[in-house]
Amino acid sequence: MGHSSAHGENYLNHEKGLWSWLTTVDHKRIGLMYMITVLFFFFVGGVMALLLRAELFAPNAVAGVGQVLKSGDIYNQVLTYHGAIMVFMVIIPGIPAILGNFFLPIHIGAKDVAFPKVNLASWYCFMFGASLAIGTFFASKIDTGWTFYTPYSIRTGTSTVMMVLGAFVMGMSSVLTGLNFIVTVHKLRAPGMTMHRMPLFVWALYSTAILQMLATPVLAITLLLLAAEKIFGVGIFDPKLGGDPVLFQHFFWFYSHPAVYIMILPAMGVVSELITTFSRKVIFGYTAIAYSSLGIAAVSFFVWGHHMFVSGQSSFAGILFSFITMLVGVPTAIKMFNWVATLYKGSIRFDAPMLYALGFMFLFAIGGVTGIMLAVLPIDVHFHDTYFVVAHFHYVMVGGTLMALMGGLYYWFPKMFGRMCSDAWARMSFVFIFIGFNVTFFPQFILGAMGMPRRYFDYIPAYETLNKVSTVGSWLIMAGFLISLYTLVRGLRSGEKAPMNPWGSKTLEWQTSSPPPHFNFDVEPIVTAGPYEYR
Amino acid sequence: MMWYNLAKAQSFMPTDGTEIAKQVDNLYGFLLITSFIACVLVIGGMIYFVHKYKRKSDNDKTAYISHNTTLEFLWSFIPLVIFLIVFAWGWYIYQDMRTMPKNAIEISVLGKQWAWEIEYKNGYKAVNEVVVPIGKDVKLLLAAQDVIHSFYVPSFRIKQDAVPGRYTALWFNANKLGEFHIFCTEYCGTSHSGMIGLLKVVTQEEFNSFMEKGQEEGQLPLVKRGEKLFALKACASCHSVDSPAVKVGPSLYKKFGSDEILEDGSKVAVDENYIRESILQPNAKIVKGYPRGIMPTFQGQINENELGALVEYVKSLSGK
Amino acid sequence: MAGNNHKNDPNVLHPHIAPMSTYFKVAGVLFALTFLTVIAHQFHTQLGAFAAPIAFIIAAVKATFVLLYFMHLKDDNNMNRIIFSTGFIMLAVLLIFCVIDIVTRVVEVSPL
Amino acid sequence: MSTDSTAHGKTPTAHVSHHFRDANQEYESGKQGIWLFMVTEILMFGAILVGYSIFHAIYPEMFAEGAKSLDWKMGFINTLVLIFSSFTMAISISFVQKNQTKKAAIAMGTTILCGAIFMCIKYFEYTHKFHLGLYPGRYLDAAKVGAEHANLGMYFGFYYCMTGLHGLHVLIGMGLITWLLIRTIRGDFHSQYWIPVEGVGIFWHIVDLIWIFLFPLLYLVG
Repeated sequence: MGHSSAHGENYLNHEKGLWSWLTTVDHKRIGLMYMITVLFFFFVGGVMALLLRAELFAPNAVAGVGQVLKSGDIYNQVLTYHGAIMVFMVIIPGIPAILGNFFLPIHIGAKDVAFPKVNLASWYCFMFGASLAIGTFFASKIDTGWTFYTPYSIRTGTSTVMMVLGAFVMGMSSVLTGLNFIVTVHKLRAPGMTMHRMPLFVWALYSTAILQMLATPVLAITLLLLAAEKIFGVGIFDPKLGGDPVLFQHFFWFYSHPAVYIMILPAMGVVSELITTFSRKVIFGYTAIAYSSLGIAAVSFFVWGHHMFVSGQSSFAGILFSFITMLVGVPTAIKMFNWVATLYKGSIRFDAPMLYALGFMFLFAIGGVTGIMLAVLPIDVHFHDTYFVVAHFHYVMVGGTLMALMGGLYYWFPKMFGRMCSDAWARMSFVFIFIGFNVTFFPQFILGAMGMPRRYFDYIPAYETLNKVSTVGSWLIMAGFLISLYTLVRGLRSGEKAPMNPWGSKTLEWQTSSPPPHFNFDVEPIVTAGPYEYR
Repeated sequence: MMWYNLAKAQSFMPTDGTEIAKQVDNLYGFLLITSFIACVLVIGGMIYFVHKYKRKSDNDKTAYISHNTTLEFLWSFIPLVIFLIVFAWGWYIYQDMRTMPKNAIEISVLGKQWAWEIEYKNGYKAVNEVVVPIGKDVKLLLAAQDVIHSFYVPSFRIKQDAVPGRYTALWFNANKLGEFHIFCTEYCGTSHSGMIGLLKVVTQEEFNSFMEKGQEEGQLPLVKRGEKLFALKACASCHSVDSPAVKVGPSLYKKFGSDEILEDGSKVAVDENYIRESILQPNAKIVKGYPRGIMPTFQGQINENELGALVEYVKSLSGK
Repeated sequence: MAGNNHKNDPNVLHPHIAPMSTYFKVAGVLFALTFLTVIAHQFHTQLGAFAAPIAFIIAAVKATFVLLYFMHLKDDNNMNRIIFSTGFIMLAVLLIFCVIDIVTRVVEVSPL
Repeated sequence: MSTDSTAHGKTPTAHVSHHFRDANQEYESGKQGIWLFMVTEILMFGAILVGYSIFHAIYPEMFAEGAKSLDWKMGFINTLVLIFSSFTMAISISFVQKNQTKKAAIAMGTTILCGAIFMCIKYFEYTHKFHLGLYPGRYLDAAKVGAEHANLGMYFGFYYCMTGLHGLHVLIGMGLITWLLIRTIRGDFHSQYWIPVEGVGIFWHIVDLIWIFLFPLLYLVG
C-alpha cells in the first residue's frame, strides 16, 4: 500500500479551520465530530449519575448525608436526564456513529460512506435533536423517565413535547446513519471484499443498521403521537378518552427493545476485532458470529413484550414473548463461546484495549445470564422494575457497550490521530472502571433481589449498606473515566508518533497510514483474503 | 443438593410468605446455579486461556482454528435446551400465579398519586394497609386513578401494574403471619418512593374482628373521620400536619385561623370557607411560592359530610 | 470516454425507459379503480361486512400498480424489492403481536 | 471529481462522485438509499394505521360516526388529483431520461400544481371541520357537536394526525419537486443523470400510495 504520509498530508490537516470541519463530508471527520459531542454528553450524563448515587448514599431520614437533592421532583428530573442522555445521546450513537463512521468505510476498502452529505446531515440532526432535548433543561425540566410512559407523561406539566421532538430528530439522525451503512456495505466494498471477507465489526454494524432502519420509524411516530396527545389530547394512549396506555408500551418497546441491540451489537463487533488482534489468531467461527449478529437483529423484533410482563399485558402474550426471548439468548451465547475459543492457543498480549475486551466478556457474561433470568416469567414478576433490572442493564450497557467503546477508542486511537496513548495510564483507567463498575452494580443485583424498586428517591433502612457500597463504587468509576480522559488528551497532545500498524492487525484500516489520508487509501486496495488471516 | 440450598441461602431474596414464593425461589436457585456454572465456564475459560497462551515472543505462531462444527453445535444446542427448560418451568409457575382462584376474599386496591386506597367488600376503606387472613386465597382487584402504578409485595414475589381505565388482578395465599412491605414499582412522580404500604397477615379471628371494627367506622367522631379521610385521600403526601415543614403543598400545622399571603400579594384568612374552597377548587387561590395546578380537585369526589369532617380535622390541627 | 462501446462502459447508464403508453394505461386503470371504489361505496349498506374488504382490496390493487409501474419495482432488482417488503413485514409483526395481546387480554379482563 | 455536466452537449456524461468507482455503482447506491428511506416512511405511516385498526376494532360505532361526518366527495377528488400528479411525476422521469427537458419541466410543474390543488381541498376540508367544531381530541366538545360517543375526539385525533402528517409530506414533496424543477430548467438532469428526479418521484409515489389507503380507511369504511 502507498505511503502518502511521506509528505505528511492526512485527513486531519487536509483542510484547516473550524468551517472546514462544520462543512466536511469526510466520514472520518464526521466520526470525530460525533466523538466530541458524544463524549461531552457522556460527561453530562455521568454527572447526573453521580448525583443520583450521591442522593442514594443514605436514606433521607439520615441527618447530614441523607438528602443531597432537594426534593423528589429534582431527583426524578435528574434520573430522567441521566436516562435520556445516556440512551439517546451516548450509547445509541456511541459506537456506530464514532467508530462505525470512522472505520466502516476503511474496513471495506471504500473511500467514504455511500452518501457523505447525508452523513453530515445526520450529525446536524443529532445536534439539533440533542439541543432540543437538552433545551428542556432550561425550559421546564422533564420528569417522565426516559421511557415517557403514558399517562404520566401526558399529565406531568413539563416540556415533554420538546423532549420527544428532540428524540424524534435524533431518531432521524440514527435512521440516516443506518441507511448510509447499509448501502455502503452493499455497494461500496473494494474489489475482492466479499461479504464473507468483511471484518466482524462491519457485520455487527450492518446488523445494527438494519435495526436502526426498521425500528426507529415506529418510535418516531409513537413520539409524534405522544406529542399530539400532549397538545390535543387525542386520546390514543390516554385511558381518560378510551385510549390504551399499554399500547403505548407496545409501540415504545417495539423500538426500544431492538434499540438495546442497536447498543450492544456494535460493541460485540468491536470485541471481535480486539480479541483477534491481541491474540493474533483467526476468529473462531467467523460465520457463526457474523450470522448470529443478523440472527439477533431478526429475533430482537419479536421479543419486546418481555419488558411488559406485569404491565397488564395478557398472560398469553407474556408467555409467547418469554419463549421468543429464550431464543434470542442462543446467538448471544454463541458469540461468547466463540470469543473464548478464539483465545485458545493464541498469543495473547495485554494492552489496554485487550483488557477492555476481556472486561467486556466478564461483565457481559454476567449481564447475559441475568438477562436470561429476567426472561423467565415468574422471576421477572419479582424482579421487574427493581434494582435487579437496573444492575442487569448497566452490566450490558455500561459493562458491555461502554467497555467496548473505551477499548475501541484506545485500540483505534493511533489510527485516528496518528499518536500513541500511554498504555500504562490506559490500563490504570481500566482497573478503576472495572473494579468501580462491579462495586457499583453488583450490590444492585442483591438490592433487587431484596426487592428495592428502581427510580426511588428514598428507601427503607434495610437497603442502606448496599446502597452505600454502590455509591462508593460510582466514585471509582468516575476516577477511572477521569484517568481515561487524561490519557486520551495526553496522547493527543504529546503521544509518540504511531506506526502504521502498532498492534500487528490484519484488517484493512491498519494497511494505510496513521492517520489515514483524505481518501483513506492512496491506491484502492484489492482484497484477496479474510480479515483475520494470522498464519 | 447442598449446593442448591447454598445458592438459595445466598440469593438474598426476602422471606417467602406464600407457597408460590417458595416455587419461585426454587427456580431462582436453579437459575443461579446454572448461571454460576456458565459464568465459571466462560470467564474461567477466558482467564485460563489468557494466562496459558500469554504472548511469549513477538514471533509466536498461533494455531489456525477457524471453526469446529461439533463444538459449535453443542454450545448452541445445550444452552437452547437449558433455556427451554427454564422457560417451561417458569411457564408452569406463572400459570399458577396468573390463574385466579375461585371463592377468594376480594379486596379492591386503587393506586393513586401517592397512596394505595384499599376497599374491602363490606365497604370498609383503609389506606396503605392491607389486612388479610392467613391461609386463605386473597384476590386483589387493582385499579388506578391517575397514572400507572404497580403493586409489589417482595415477600410474596407478586407484582402487577394498576392501569388507569381498566382492572388488573393479583392473588396470593399467605402462609406466614407478619407484616410485609408493599412498594409501588411503576414510576408515578414526585412521591413514587413514598408510596409504601404494609400488608399484614393476621389470623382468621383477628381478621374477623378487624372487619367488624371497620363496620363501626361510621360512628366515629367528626374529627376522627376527617383524620381518616385525610389519610385515605393521600392529602398527607403533600401537606404535613405535625410540623410547619413544606412537602409539596403548604403545611396545615397550626394553619387554621392564621393569614395566608397569596400569589398576587393579597392576604386571606384561613377559615372554614377558605379550606372548603381549597379542597374543591384548589387553583382558585394559590399561596405565594407554590406552583399552580399541582393539587387535583376533589369536587364530586367527596360528599358534604366528608367535607365537613375534613374541615373539622384541619381545624383541630391548630391545637385549639 | 469514447462514444462507441457504450454497452460495457460502467460509466454509461442505460435507463430503463418505459413506453409512454404504459404510463397512460396505468393512470387509466388507477382512475377507473378509484371510480370503482366510490361506486362500491354507494352500495355499502347492501354489501354489509364486505364493504370494507372490497375497498381495501381495490386500494391494494391500486397500490400494486403504482409500485410496479410508477415506482418501477417491476424492473428493479430483487434487493430493492426485499428492502421495500421488509417494511410491510415489520408492520405485520407490530400489528399481530399487539392484537394477540389485546385479544387475549379480553378473556382476562374479568379474571373472576 | 466530475462536476455537474450539462445537457447542452451532444453526449451528456454521467455524474460520478469521488468515492464511487463508476456511474452505475453510484446510481445503484442512490436508488437503494431511496428505497431504504421509503421503508422508514412506510413504517412511520403504517404504525399509525396499526393504531387506527386496533382502535377501530375496539370502538367500531364511534369510528363509524366519525367517518360519517367526512365528505367522501372531497376525498374522492383528492384521490384523483394525487393519482394524476403521480402520473405526471412518472412521465417527467421518462422525459428526463429521453433528454426532453422542456416536457419534463412541464410535467413537474403540473405535479406541483396538483399538490397545491390537493392542499387547497384539504384546507377547505379542515376549515369546514373547524367550523363545525370537529377538533381533535380534547378540543372536540362532544356535547356541542352533538356526538353520540363521548370519545369521538379520538377519531378526529387519528384523522388530523394521519391527514396532517400526509399533508406535511405533500408539502415537503412539493418543495422537493420545485427544487427539481429549477435544476431541470438549469439543465442539470439528462439521460445520464436523473437519480434525484427518480428519488423524489419515488417519494411522491409513496405519498400517493399512502393516500390510496387513507382514502377508503377514513372516508369510506365506517
